Amino acid sequence: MTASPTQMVNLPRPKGRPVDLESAVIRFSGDSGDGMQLTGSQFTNTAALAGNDLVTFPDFPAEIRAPAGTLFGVSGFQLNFAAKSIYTPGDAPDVLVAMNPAALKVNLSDLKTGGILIINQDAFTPANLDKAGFTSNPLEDDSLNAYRLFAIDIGTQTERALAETGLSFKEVGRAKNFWTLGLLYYLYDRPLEYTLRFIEQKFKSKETIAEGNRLALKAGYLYGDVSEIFQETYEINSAQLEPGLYRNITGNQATAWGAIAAGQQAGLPLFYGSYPITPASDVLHELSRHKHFGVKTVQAEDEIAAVAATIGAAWTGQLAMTGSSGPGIALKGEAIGLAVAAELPLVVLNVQRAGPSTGMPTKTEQADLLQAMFGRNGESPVAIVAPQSPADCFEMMIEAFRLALGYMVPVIVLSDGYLANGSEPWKIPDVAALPKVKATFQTTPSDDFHPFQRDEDTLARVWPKIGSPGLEHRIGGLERSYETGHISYDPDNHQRMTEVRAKKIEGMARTIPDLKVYGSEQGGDILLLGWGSTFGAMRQATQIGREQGLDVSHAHLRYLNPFPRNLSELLHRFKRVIVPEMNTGQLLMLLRSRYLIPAEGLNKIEGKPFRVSEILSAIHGEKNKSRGQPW
Amino acid sequence: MTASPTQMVNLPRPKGRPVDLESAVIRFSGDSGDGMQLTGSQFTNTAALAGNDLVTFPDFPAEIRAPAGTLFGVSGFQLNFAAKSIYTPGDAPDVLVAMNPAALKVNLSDLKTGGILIINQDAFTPANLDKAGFTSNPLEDDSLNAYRLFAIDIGTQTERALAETGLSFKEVGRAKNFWTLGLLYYLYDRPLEYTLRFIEQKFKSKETIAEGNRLALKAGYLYGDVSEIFQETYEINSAQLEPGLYRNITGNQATAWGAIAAGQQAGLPLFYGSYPITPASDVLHELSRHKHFGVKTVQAEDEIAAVAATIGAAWTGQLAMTGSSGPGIALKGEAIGLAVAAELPLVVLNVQRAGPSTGMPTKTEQADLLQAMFGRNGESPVAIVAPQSPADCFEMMIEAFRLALGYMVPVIVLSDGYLANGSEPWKIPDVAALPKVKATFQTTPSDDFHPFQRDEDTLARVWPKIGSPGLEHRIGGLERSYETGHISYDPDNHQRMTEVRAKKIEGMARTIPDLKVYGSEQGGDILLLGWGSTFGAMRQATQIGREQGLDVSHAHLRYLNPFPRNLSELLHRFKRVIVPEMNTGQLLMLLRSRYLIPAEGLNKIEGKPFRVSEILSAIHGEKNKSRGQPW
Amino acid sequence: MVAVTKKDFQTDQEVRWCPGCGDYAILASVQRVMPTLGIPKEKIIFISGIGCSSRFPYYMNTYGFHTIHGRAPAIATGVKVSNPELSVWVITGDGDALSIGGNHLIHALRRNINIKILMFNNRIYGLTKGQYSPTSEPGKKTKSTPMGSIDQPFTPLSVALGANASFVARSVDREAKHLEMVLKRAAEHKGTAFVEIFQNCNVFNDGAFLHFTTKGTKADTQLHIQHGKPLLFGADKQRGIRLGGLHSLTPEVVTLGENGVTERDILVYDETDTSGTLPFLLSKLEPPVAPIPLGVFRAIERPTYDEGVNAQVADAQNKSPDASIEKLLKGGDTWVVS
Amino acid sequence: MVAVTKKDFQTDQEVRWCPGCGDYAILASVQRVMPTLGIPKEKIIFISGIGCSSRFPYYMNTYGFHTIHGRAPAIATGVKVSNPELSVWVITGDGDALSIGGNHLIHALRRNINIKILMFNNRIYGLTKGQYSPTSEPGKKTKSTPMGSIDQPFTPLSVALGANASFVARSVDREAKHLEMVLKRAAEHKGTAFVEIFQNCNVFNDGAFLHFTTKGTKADTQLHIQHGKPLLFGADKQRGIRLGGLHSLTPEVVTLGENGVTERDILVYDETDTSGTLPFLLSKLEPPVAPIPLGVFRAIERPTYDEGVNAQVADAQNKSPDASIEKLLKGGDTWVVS
Ligand SMILES: Cc1ncc(C[n+]2csc(CCOP(=O)(O)OP(=O)(O)O)c2C)c(N)n1
Ligand SMILES: Cc1ncc(C[n+]2csc(CCOP(=O)(O)OP(=O)(O)O)c2C)c(N)n1
Ligand code: SF4
Ligand code: SF4
Ligand SMILES: [Mg+2]
Ligand SMILES: [Mg+2]
Repeated sequence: MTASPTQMVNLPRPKGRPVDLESAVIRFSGDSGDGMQLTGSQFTNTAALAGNDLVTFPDFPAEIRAPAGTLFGVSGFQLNFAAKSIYTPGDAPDVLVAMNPAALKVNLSDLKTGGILIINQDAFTPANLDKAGFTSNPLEDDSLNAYRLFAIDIGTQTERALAETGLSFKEVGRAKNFWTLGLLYYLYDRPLEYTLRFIEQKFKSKETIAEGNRLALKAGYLYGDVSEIFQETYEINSAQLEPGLYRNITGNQATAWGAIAAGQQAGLPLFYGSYPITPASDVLHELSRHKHFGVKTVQAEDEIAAVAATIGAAWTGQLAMTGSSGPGIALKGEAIGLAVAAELPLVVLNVQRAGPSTGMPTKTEQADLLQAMFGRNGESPVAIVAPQSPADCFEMMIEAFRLALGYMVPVIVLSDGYLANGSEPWKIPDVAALPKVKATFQTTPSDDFHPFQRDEDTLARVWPKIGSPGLEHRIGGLERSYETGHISYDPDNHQRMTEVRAKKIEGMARTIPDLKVYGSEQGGDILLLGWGSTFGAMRQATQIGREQGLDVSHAHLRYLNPFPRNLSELLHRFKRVIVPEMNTGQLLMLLRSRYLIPAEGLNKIEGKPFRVSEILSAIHGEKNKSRGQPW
Repeated sequence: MTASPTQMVNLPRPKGRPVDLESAVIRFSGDSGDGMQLTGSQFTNTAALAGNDLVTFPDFPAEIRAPAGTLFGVSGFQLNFAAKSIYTPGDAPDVLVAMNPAALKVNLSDLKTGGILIINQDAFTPANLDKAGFTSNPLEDDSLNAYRLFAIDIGTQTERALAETGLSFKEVGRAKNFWTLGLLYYLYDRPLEYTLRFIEQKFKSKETIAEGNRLALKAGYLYGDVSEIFQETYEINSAQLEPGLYRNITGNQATAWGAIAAGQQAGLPLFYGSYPITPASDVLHELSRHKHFGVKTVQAEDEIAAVAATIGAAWTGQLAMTGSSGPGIALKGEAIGLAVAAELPLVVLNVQRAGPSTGMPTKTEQADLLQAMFGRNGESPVAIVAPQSPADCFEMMIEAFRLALGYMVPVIVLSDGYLANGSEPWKIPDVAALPKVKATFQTTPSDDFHPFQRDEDTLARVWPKIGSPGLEHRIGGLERSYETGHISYDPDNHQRMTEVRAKKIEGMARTIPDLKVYGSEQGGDILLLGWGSTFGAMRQATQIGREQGLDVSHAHLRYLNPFPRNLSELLHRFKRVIVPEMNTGQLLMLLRSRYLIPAEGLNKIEGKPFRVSEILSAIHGEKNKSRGQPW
Repeated sequence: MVAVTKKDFQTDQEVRWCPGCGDYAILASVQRVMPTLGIPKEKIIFISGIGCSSRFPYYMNTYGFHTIHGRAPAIATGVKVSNPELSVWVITGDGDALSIGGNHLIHALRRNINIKILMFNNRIYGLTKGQYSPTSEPGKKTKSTPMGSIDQPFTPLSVALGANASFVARSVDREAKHLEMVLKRAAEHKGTAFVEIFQNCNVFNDGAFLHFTTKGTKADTQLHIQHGKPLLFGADKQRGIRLGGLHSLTPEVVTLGENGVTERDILVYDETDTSGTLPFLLSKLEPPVAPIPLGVFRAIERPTYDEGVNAQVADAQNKSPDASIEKLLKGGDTWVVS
Repeated sequence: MVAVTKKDFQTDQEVRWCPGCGDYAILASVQRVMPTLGIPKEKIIFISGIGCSSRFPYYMNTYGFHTIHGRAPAIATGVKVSNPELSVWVITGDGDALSIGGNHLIHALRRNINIKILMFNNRIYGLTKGQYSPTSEPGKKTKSTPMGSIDQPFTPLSVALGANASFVARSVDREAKHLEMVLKRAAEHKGTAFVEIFQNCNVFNDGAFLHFTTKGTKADTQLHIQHGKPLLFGADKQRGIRLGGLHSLTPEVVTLGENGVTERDILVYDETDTSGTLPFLLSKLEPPVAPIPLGVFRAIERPTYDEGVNAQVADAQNKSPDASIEKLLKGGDTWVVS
């Protein structure tokens, strides 16, 4: 039943009226070689173009290409798309696609009871079943009874569809993912255009492969139509998003673009010094593609060299940024201290991953907050901000640079693996309305010039433009005299300088927005207070909780040092404060210490984001499997 | 008036009855080249041999040998010796020796009003006065009226005494410090024997220099007698110390010896990997002199290599220790995380100095507590202990190793520059009664062996002896399965392992002593709670406060993670808890967060220890110049 | 009880390299060489950093430590100094050894600590999915260098010789026999042995070494160094390397029989050359100008660090056989309070 | 406005080295050379790590940054890449450069970033009061090595050549004229210049270089390298260095006129030798076997890192002159919600 593409320009719409749904969660899973990340992002973009709100969660193995069929080689991509505002990739999939037994094994427990389970039965060979640790074939015993099982010979179907393309066996095998994608497009009544365009561009120089993929996609779609295996198909209308121009964006992409935008706003060249590390490397990759913005990227010999080069750039007046993940940030600690002492504007990006030590590099966590606060010798305060969603990385990067330049301090940005790789639709901001990022250089000599002269208001030291005649000066990591900028071991001066360094950070609070409450602004029973990538699950849980009649509210800190000025007052409006974190209680510790309130932790260290249900059950007062220590 | 040494074996005792004093504080100060550290330690040892209690505080410049006469080249040594128990080097000297104008300039403000000021007037040349920033000669204006001034031509006197020795001008100049020491021996009625013996040994091969120094010492002593410049001389009886054999010991020496003792107790070879850094280098120097105990020291290429080599040693069953100061500890953070993940027994010494960054390397501070707690990526708990006096370093090092080996975790020891270089008399402990340090190796295979098997009680993992047949295994920094010891990315397992790592530390609390209160054990108005080198000033202030009728008590934490089990209960017995720290409130933060009590900080970051008076005035409720932030 | 077969050195861990990765061949060679060394397997230690190559210890049924990025030589130093009787092997990659770990590498070589360092050079960062490494050829387009890299790469062997390495050798993943010869020589050497092994990363840098590993042409593109033998290569050993003259240390590739060249003109190799100049010269040769030299470049004797440390300790212990804490604490100035 | 005298380069900071320290002489030489370079002093940057030597920037009336231990070459890399128009000088010690900072040093040399690295080699850690350094002679007794050090030291120039440094030179604190010549050559070089300067630490390692700096004997113990000239030394230039033969790269010290040796036998120096073998050979010479070579060992041209980075940026900007955030954000797949 292969059909030529020309014949197939117009495909049939699903029969009968598709069932209208508010949202759906699909998880594609398969071997690393099965192309599930591609399948997921194709579905994502198609949904985005249809105006759905959506959140994605890619989850790949640590191995580059683990041996086929193994449990640790399973790669997954979950996608939640909806006709309403949503905030998480969904707790449990409505549809699970499992391309082999290992994928089934790893993912089945997450599938909703009664959920749709699409399986590539060709891969359920004895060898594969064995590798996945099955003692009997689940397609043949009763173990999948709780689900709506669709065991399809996807491999064979694809082969048949591509029989006349002349593609090799291996190449045909690779097209299975497009076949599956086609089937899901049918199930959710989606147009194929976006993916057809993608195939055309991607395989520009390999026309037979392009043709094969096109055929597979369409064959999968038609299989849905012809085989009539699905009793119903689904439709998910476009969401009521704010009007505007939208795009889909991942956290790492938004981070890179935010930095580029900050450079443009400040009129300064962006310098990025980094050493590759999962999950931060993509920021380096993305920035290195934007040299036309004057961006300079240096892939250094290690993380210390990366931050050191960046400090050199900062001193000489560049927009300076370094980035890594937790282990690399640990290595940068001593040098960040130098930037604190020398009072240099430096943005340090930490795309957090699960630790300690090498930990679980591809898994997410937010356990580096206290490292950011205290991971250096001496009293060494820095500012800390944390984006709360993939797109928010854009804005928070600009904020980070605004603070760094405005106060001449290092600013640490805490992203994480979940934000970094996850994506969401983003309403493209009005470029003209982007916040200003201002660099104030001193370029001409003054009588009393010294390099630690300060702005009275911000306490920021001057930023002499290196190379300007008459401003020659020497700085460094030894303590400086407040008065002269020379090295000083004077006791009172050290006290004073320590206070100045702290006050600069505290003073920023005047320029950051007050914290807003979603829910009962005037106060109430429960405040959920969080930071970083837990935003989505917390917001969703709060919405549901309120719908259920609970007096629960949500506030999310994007500024962690300093805190917004209204935080103390706000906390005291609520009877209980619950702090969900993917760590053992790090923000919790700061809050309790600072405000002496009996805030409670809701803590999870599983290398994966909170489910909405986990937060909901905490709101309902159910005992959680893990409760945070105060610290 | 030179006299031959044979003539002078018996020197006259001071005329008249010396005035009996309870204690005295002397500060020797001069140029780096003036030998003030030597003078101070000679007086110290002589006082120690006489049975005085004493505390010393050497304070040297950052420069190796700063140019003569400059302010930053001034070197000081303060010594408090007493007929009673004392805990600090004294707030303000009773006697200040200033060998040149710079020394006077730097130190005068500390001298008690009415105090004795001994000045080497030969050094008060226009050039030197100028270098020290004097616009007029203080010996000639009225600026020293508030003190009992003894301006002596020490240089000339020494020259005269040594005229016939044949020593060069330079050599004669160097003997000035012995002359001055002799004068002070006269003033405090001390025998010369100890120093004469020292000279004999030290200058064994340089007899003319030995002779010169002997002559200078005696000449200074006789000058006191003959010139009759002092209206009275002083006597300080021996203190009521616990009976026993005593020696004088510095913190760094006690640290090294404690580690050696731990090795002997455990029957394991000690391995010390380090990279030189002020003020920790002396531990490396001291340990490298004790190879006959099987101690191996490796001066590595940097701090990361030092901790890495030490981790290698720990893995293979050595008593493993690495040491540095704050900036070096920052560099070690990532590797310490590996020891946390691989669950290896590792002692990490941090001899803290003033930061941030290079800061003030020769000045003391205790601002690395939170770095010790949190200075790594991920949830990465370690144990932390802190000695409270120079001699206490001995005991706390043994404790550190006991905990490391008993629980298979890294233990950080927080010393500081003040402890490291300061000294006190130490009652030599009964070696037979030293605490046990036990290494439990697995050396033979068991059926279910894997490297992350645990002791049920302590949760310590096994310590397989590398090289044993049948125990071959692989470990590393990736997350491990609790059940099998293999790499695991399982969410629940990560949660469990995170908890296990925390519980090991918490569990230690069962084996550490309860915190004791000095003062009102049942509770009362004020508890002073501290840690580390603030012990002396806090204890003295508490004593005085109680004598003044205040209900003030003192407790001192030698275990910072975990805290002693009775801490919570104990804190709640007091109306106010004041936490003096040489930082901006680091212990304070941990206490407030953990126990939600409104503990108050008393914070000082001046690169030098608290004065007793500063703590006293805080007890009296006076407003302090610096009050800690909660954090 | 000496393990005697390759099998004894295999673990039950599933190997997690990409299918086709050159690491498999190296693993097989190492597993074949180990039983021939006469060292019980419990006395063999594999220590690695981070990278694809650094997963190696999991697949060796010996003691193994998969540490952190770049620090394996330093960790191995602690292991060897503490346990001179163990046979300590470091497994590292071009990024692990020469980028983040460069300093530990050169210091291990300088100190001549008796460990064996096998560096798998695939000229790319494998584990982090394909950024250029310090051995990538200039102009390399990778994810982090979309316009091509601008760094000049290291020649790893030159770096090692600059650090005065006492043993320096090179082989290729695909040349099992040659590789095993080199591994044995490394094992026999007393001191730090540095072995560069060209390793194909078929995912991110496929074919990087094809220009001198291809069956048909490799005789002309590989120069097999043999101690005491002239530096000849080519299918019929008709080509060779000679010095440019008494005033030039520039080597020339010549053909026997052409322009009067005879075998007597060809440089005779001496792996024990003390100054290290000869191996340094050879380390600079590479295609297309010259064949790629493979084999043992240098093998000299000099004191090892671990022996030195342990000798001093033994010496001190001999001199103070009665060391005791009691004596330590009571030494020097003491006084009695009664 | 070019500063023209030594005085223009002096600061009002009191110099904090020990009286008699060799650092003073080097400072004076640098201050004398600077005005001759024709570079305005505000375009000159001194960056140092930590150590006695690293206090240097405080005494130069230029821009200066006294950073952290070992990281100066990396910080300088950021400075130079961002500001190709600045003249960037790194001041470092043997510990700062070769111990903690070894990796940054070799990577700077490999990349050939256009900075000048002056390493003051006193073969000791000065600032931390006298521990042995990676250049201390074996057996050195110091506070941390009371029984003598057991490490084999680095030869700094060999390390630099191993990293393929494009400019390598050596001079001595006491030889002001020679030192100034070398500094000028370093300034003129395009690429990383590595200059080792022997510096006497009269407090912790006094006289370390006396065996070849003593007035009476130094003609016989110093070999002044000159490009294009034979390697001759001695008061009357009667001694020289020749190659051991066509099969040996071992150098020999010979005397003209003895055993039929004539000037024609003497190696003629070529600082542009591309393979680096000749300077490598020379870097291994030292007393008492041979004189200590001083001067410019190597000076070759190869692309610099800073040029490369900036050329790519310029190139990209030329190709996309209309880059804008607007375009960036709106590029790729977008959709309108209305
Ligand atoms: C401190 C730190 N920085 C960065 C990383 C990320 N990282 C892991 S392996 C690697 C490079 C691997 O390259 P190579 O050593 O050549 O090994 P290969 O994978 O090619 O075998 C990097 C950058 C890390 N794990 N830790
Ligand atoms: C991270 C860190 N580790 C260690 C030190 C201590 N330290 C300062 S200078 C120095 C070595 C100095 O030796 P060198 O570079 O030879 O300089 P010199 O003083 O001899 O000129 C050391 C170990 C430090 N400041 N920072
Ligand atoms: S990425 Fe390359 S080096 Fe790593 S396992 Fe795959 S093929 Fe081997
Ligand atoms: S210690 Fe040595 S190197 Fe440092 S200033 Fe003094 S003499 Fe110079
Ligand atoms: Mg590699
Ligand atoms: Mg030095």
